[in-house]
Amino acid sequence: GKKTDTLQMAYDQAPESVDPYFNNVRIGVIIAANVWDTLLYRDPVTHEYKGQLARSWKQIDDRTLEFELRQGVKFHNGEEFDADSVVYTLNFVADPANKAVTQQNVQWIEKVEKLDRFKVRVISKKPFPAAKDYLATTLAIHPAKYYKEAGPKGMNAKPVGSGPYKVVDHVPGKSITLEKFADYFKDSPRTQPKIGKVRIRFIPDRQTQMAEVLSGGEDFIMHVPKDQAEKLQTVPHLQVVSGNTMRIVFIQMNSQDGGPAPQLKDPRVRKAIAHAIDRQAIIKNIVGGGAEIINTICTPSQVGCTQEGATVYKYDPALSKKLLAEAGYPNGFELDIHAYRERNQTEAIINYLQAVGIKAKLNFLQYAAMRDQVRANKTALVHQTWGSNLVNDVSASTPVYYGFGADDVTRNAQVKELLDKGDQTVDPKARNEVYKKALGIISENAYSVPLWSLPVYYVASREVAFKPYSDELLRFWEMGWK
Amino acid sequence: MSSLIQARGLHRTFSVNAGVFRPRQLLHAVNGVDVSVERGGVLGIVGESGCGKSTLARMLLGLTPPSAGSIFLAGEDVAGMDRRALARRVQPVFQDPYSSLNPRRTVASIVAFPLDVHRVGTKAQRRRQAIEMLERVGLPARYADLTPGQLSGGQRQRVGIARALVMKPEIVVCDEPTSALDVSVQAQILNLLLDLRQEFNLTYVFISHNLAVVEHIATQVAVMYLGRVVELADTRTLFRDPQHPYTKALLASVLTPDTSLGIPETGLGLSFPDPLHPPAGCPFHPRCPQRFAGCDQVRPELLDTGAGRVACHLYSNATRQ
Amino acid sequence: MTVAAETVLEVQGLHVDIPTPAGVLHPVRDVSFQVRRGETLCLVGESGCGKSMTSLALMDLLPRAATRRATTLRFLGEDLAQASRKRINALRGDRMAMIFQEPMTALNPAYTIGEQLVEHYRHHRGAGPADARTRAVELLEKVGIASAAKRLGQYPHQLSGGLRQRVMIAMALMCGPELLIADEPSTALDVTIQAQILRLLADLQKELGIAMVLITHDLGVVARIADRVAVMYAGEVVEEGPATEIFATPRHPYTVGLLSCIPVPGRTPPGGKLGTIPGVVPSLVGDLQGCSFRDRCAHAQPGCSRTIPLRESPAGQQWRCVLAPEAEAA
Amino acid sequence: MSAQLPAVAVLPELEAVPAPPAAWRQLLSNKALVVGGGILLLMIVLAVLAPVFAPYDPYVQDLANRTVPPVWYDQGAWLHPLGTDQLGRDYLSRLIYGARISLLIGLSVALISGLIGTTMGMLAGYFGGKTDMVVSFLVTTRLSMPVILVALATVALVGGSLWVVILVLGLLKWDRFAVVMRSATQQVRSLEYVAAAQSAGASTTRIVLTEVLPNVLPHLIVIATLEAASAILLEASLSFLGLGVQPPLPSWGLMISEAKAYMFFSFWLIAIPGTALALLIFAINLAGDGLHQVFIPRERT
Amino acid sequence: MLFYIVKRLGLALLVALTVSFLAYMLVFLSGDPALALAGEGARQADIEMVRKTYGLDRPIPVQYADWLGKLVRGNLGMSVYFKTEVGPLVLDKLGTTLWLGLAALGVALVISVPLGVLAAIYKNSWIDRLCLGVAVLGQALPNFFFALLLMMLFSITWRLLPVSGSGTWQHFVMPALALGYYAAPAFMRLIRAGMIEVLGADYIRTARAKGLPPATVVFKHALRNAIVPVVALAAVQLGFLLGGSVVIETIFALDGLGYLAYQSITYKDFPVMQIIVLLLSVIYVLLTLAADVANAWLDPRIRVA
Ligand SMILES: Nc1ncnc2c1ncn2[C@@H]1O[C@H](COP(=O)(O)OP(=O)(O)OP(=O)(O)O)[C@@H](O)[C@H]1O
Ligand SMILES: Nc1ncnc2c1ncn2[C@@H]1O[C@H](COP(=O)(O)OP(=O)(O)OP(=O)(O)O)[C@@H](O)[C@H]1O
Ligand SMILES: [Mg+2]
Ligand SMILES: [Mg+2]
Repeated sequence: GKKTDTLQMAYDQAPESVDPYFNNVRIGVIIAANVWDTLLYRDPVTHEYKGQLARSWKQIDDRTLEFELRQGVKFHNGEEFDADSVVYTLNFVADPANKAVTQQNVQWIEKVEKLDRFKVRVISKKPFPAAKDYLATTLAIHPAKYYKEAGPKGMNAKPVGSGPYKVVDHVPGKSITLEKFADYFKDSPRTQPKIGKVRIRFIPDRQTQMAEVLSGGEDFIMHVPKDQAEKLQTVPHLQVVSGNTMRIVFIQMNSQDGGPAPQLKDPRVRKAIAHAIDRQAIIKNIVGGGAEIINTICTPSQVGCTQEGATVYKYDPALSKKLLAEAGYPNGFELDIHAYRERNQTEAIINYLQAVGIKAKLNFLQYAAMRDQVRANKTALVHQTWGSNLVNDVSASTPVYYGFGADDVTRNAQVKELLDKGDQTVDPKARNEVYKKALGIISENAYSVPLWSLPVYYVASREVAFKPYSDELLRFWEMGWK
Repeated sequence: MSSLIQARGLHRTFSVNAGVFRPRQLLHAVNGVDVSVERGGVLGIVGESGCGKSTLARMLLGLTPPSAGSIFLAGEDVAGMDRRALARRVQPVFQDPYSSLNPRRTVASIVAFPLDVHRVGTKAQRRRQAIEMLERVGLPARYADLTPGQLSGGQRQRVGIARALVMKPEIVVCDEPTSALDVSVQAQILNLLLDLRQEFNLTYVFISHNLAVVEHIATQVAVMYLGRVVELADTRTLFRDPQHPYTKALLASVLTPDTSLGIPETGLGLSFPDPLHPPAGCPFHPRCPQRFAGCDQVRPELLDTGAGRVACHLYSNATRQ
Repeated sequence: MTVAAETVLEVQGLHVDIPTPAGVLHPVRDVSFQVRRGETLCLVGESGCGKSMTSLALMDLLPRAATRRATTLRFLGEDLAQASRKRINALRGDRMAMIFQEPMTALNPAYTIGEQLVEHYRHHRGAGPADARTRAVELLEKVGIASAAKRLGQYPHQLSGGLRQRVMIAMALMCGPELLIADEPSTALDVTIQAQILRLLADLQKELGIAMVLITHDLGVVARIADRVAVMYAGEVVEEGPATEIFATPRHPYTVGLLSCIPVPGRTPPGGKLGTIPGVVPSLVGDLQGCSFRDRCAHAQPGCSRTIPLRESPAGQQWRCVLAPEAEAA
Repeated sequence: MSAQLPAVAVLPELEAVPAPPAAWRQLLSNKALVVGGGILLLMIVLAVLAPVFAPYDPYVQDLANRTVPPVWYDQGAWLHPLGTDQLGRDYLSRLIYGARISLLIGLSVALISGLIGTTMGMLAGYFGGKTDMVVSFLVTTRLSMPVILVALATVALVGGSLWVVILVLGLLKWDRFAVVMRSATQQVRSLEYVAAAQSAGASTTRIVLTEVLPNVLPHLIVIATLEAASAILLEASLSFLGLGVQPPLPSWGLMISEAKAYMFFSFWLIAIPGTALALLIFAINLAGDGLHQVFIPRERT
Repeated sequence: MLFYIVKRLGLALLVALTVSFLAYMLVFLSGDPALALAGEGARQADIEMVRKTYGLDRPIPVQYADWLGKLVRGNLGMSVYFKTEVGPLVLDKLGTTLWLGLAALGVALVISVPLGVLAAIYKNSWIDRLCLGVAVLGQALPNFFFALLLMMLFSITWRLLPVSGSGTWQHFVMPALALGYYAAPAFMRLIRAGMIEVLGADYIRTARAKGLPPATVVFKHALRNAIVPVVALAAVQLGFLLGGSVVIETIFALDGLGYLAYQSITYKDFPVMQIIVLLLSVIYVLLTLAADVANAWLDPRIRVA
């Protein structure tokens, strides 16, 4: 609370490790963003890059970026920031032997070279247009000397970064306490932190979290379901803020050979499914404010993602029924639908499918179990969501489901080729063109049903001044007391 | 007449839990028993609680296999006999008229059960046979469809007897058949047993701790003490002239309804027989009013004294100086 | 009856009622008797005839559901029927004591013999531990237990049945009661031990001159120990009188039948027919008119269903039967 | 005056002992059983005839009419007597259909675990010795494993569905059956009518099935009711933690789980299935208590 | 005595071994544990890496033997999720859960002993029925539902107690109540049944016949004997409470073993899950052993002379 100058926040999941390279969860990303700095900074509104630990940068060739580093930056333990920090950190995590959990964030790095004390080069394995985005979001820089000594384990036990907040207490699985870093470097594109302390507790149960904010035990929670958020809005001492996110929601339809529902191989059936769902109504009643309808399988804000040229399947149950009849299923058919989160939405979708005669049986599983099934070609419909790991580039979303990876259940060679090409094209214009073509083919064939982007509701005490961003990142340094 | 049923050197041990924290112990429930009955005879077995009477009975019935020794039925070793063949010839009557009848069956089906097992006749025939037997033991046909819970103790015991007799066995082993009953009912059951013995030419092994009853019904009596037979004689002899000090004490303890007599002094001490820790030598010596040196050393053999057999150093010349 | 002070216990018209789902059960109906100092009264009868209920009613130990009423219930001249719970509790264990049938279960397995022997003595007499202990040792020796002091520290399960019953007797005698009620004190024991216990009881009763009510179903025991006998049938005392009279000239057909049932060596021929009482005991539920034995009685007659006169012989024998002694004799 | 009655030559007609009240009378005279059994019966009827009683299809959503409160609230209406849930489904209909799921779970789990436990318990109780040792060991092992944890883990790994839950609980909850059946069988086995059957030459199978089983059945029934109740509760707990049966099945546990998000504002959403569940368990336990009192009297008459 | 305890410990070991095997096999229920371990968004390469790292490419018996061997040497493995050693992690949480379990046991006994004694004394009266009602209600009320009700009343409406966490004793009040009330009926029934039996026992009649005050009869003679089986039940129940605290700990975010178990289940943290299951079984077996010893101490019939 304001009185103690401590923002008390509850979150439902504990990070497995505080070291940003060794956890896979949102709260880990949030902590990382507040405790560590990255070389670059991406403005959350304009998406424009600024130097953070780097003062400037230049593209040397297709695969090489060169950074001039800022001087006089100190880590929380007093260690000074220089090229060694960058070189050691990135080379360490990029080495598969060190088993960084977030491999997709680092596996593109071939190596990082030190040119002089404040100059480094980052070399990727292949031309990698999204490199800057990664360097601005997820690739935190550790103090070289400390990291060498303590390793990821020590970093988890006693985290040390250079960001606006430092970790003063960490009880794994229970809570993490951050404190304003008084020596945070003044030239940072980020503002200086205002709130003295941030205490994050891990409470798995949503009701408990809600009870906590209701009883004043906590000041801040997020990911509150729409209905509850709307109710909480009526509580005098609370404020409810909603924001869009990068997470997109869509239905995967297995049209591979040997899938459990061969009906889905017929494009008319897939289109019928797409026409059967009233996205507008579901958004209005269940998903909630801030959600946007999408028509392609990527986050609209992502570089390369476009809705242009995509076939739009409007809600039209009559047409849907007609298509089904044409395909030879005038009385519909039965199939399974798999899901792992946002169960309400799945149930609503099931209800709409039922209305056109498709009986979908829900299999609500843990993510891993569901993915097993997907990869074993045992799923028909899958209610998927994808957050792109915050990477604001289409290479982090569409190819996951259309690039012939394990999660690709459609396997269109043409699409794959286009996506591959896009991933390696450096020229932005040509790149966008290639992606647009790929996305167009996907939507034309109705390989999946794009649904919406997921909004997130934050509930906070009225004393807290804060603003949501679509990357779901909490910028404690920007927050203050009202 | 040769004996119809004969036990030779019967032993039975149990491994018992002496307590949660103690190792198991070996209990010698029956410790080398030789008894026999002739056809038509009644062998009474008496003795204190825990002396092994029921264990002996169960062995005779083939319910508990002997640890050692063997049982002969008309000269044939029972060990080699089929269980069902034995069942046709030897049947039990139990003590507890409550637990000896399956409460979930009707009276008729309880009595017909042995017939069912041996698949005698049709179902209807078996029922008829059962009802005939019930009538014979004094239970009119209208009892046939009642359950044991609706009967009195004496009636239940009649059902038990009917069940034992329905297969027309040769031997009936009665383990305290009247000790749970009131005197008035006991008299009825004893009368019935005696009648039936005549009618079906039965041989009884009759266990009881009531000496008056044994004297009334038995032709021969075996007195047991701590798993052993200490005296064996025909009834008249034993009651007229008991030899063993324990038999004497037992007889002295019988309280006849005679107001002119007081309570007898048995002369037995305070120690009590503990089958887990039987004394050395003669098992009875710690309580024996006539014990002498040597009684706690050597165990007396069961020896013939002319009128009967007795296991006591008072009568064995070998140990008597 | 001579001086009233001699009468320790006087019972007139004792009833016990137990409400059950099937109706009110009357295990004790209109029972009357008295016991004098130094006298042993035996209550005898078949299982379930209400002997135990009678004794429990005397001690006010009836089950919760049961209620007791009596015209007179006088102990040492004091009216127990009117006495408060507290007063009765003060008498129990002190002036009147009781011994139960099962020595195996009548002692609390969780406490030592010593503890159980002294607790009521200390409670009633306010005696100190040392005093109580001395008294306990004295009594254990009196009931024939050797090395008594050592026994005090033992638990009931470490004793044999006979010893436990001796401990029970010692316990009952701790406060030197005027009245001792013994409910089948020897039935659960082996024949040889039964004789020992009965002898001990009889000896102590004579020695201490207490009044004793002994309950048993064994006519042999009754004959040997009783001064007076009350024969119970279906909750009623059907015949009462001096033991010698009852055994010599039983008057009530039930008593007669009972006596004929037991094989008596020398009197009943071995293998011969025993006398029997046909039929079963009537239900104790509901009211009963007339003689409860009439449907098992060989002498039953229409008058049996009316009120039965109480008859008395010159020798002090009382019984309830329509048959007049002379008619019976004819 | 003769000292002896004339010896009765022929046994006269014996007095018929008044027959004890018929079994159903006895059952009806037990208040706990009547109340518990009555509620239970009502629920069973509702469940079996759910299509008749439920005013709506429990699966049909009406996104425009979500979380409508029950009639006794100001905003409620008879259209939906118990209101609607977060997807606009009629709550009364879901509740009625939900009874099916709960009862099905209770019954099936009791059946599966009863079969396993009874077999093990009776074998151990009848044969004793080594069999008993093995069964006792299995029971100890089973008891030492925390049911809910193992069930949670299993369901989390295999994926939840009605049948998975039933199977997992059925395979986990046999311990009490085994324990009780073992001691009941031991007890019956020592009774003399078993010895009588043996003396008649009956085979062990026959004795176990016709002499022992009918007499341990009352225990079995009592345990089965209690275990059914506890299985229903366990399923509710699993569903509560999101690892139970699959939506949109209207299991009461799932309904509570879904409603808990609304508890601070629409309390009735959680209170209704919560109360229904508590009532069901209460009724089963009460009936179980009653059966216990009727079937397993402390003393024999 | 020593012989007996050694025998029991042997049994405990055998049980633990069996449970360890079952707990180990639990992992394979999911099919391929490597897939589960790799987490959301893992690629094939990551999965292969996980498979290698955790030795999941070896035959199952070898894996088990290896795991067991390490276990015996005190190496309980690494948490997949928390990246710390399982031993300290689990032991750290055990204390909280033990306290919760004991507190709940306390609550259960405080509720059940008086109720059980009262119900037994006034058997079949309205008091008995009332006590039974309270008990059956406790059994019928799903404990998570009860917990939420408590939370609503004590934290939201009255703001008396903190909603969640484990810092102070106040944090334990509601969880202990919710857990304890659920456990109380079993005790109450046992105490009631035990007291009814004991009150009907001959030695109670003896005590009453001795003219002892009613309180002495009930508490000294009756309760003392009726309480013996309660000790055994208490041990068993404590074992169950520890295992059953998953739901309650999760609701109240009480940082104990149950909560850790729930987390490890949802995070597919197999090493932690296995150790928790194993630990709880061992505790259970030890508790029952302790109960036996306590029983022997309370019941002179089985006490060693
Ligand atoms: N199945 C068994 N297991 C262990 N011990 C047994 C078993 N059966 C009998 N015993 C023991 O063997 C001894 C003899 O028992 P048995 O039942 O034969 O005595 P009994 O003479 O019939 O006694 P009672 O007069 O009490 O019926 C007793 O000490 C008894 O405890
Ligand atoms: N608590 C009770 N509730 C109902 N009926 C009871 C109760 N106790 C005893 N009875 C009944 O009261 C009657 C008399 O019982 P009581 O115990 O006095 O008989 P008894 O003569 O002592 O028999 P026994 O020789 O078997 O001890 C019996 O019919 C019995 O069933
Ligand atoms: Mg016997
Ligand atoms: Mg009695």
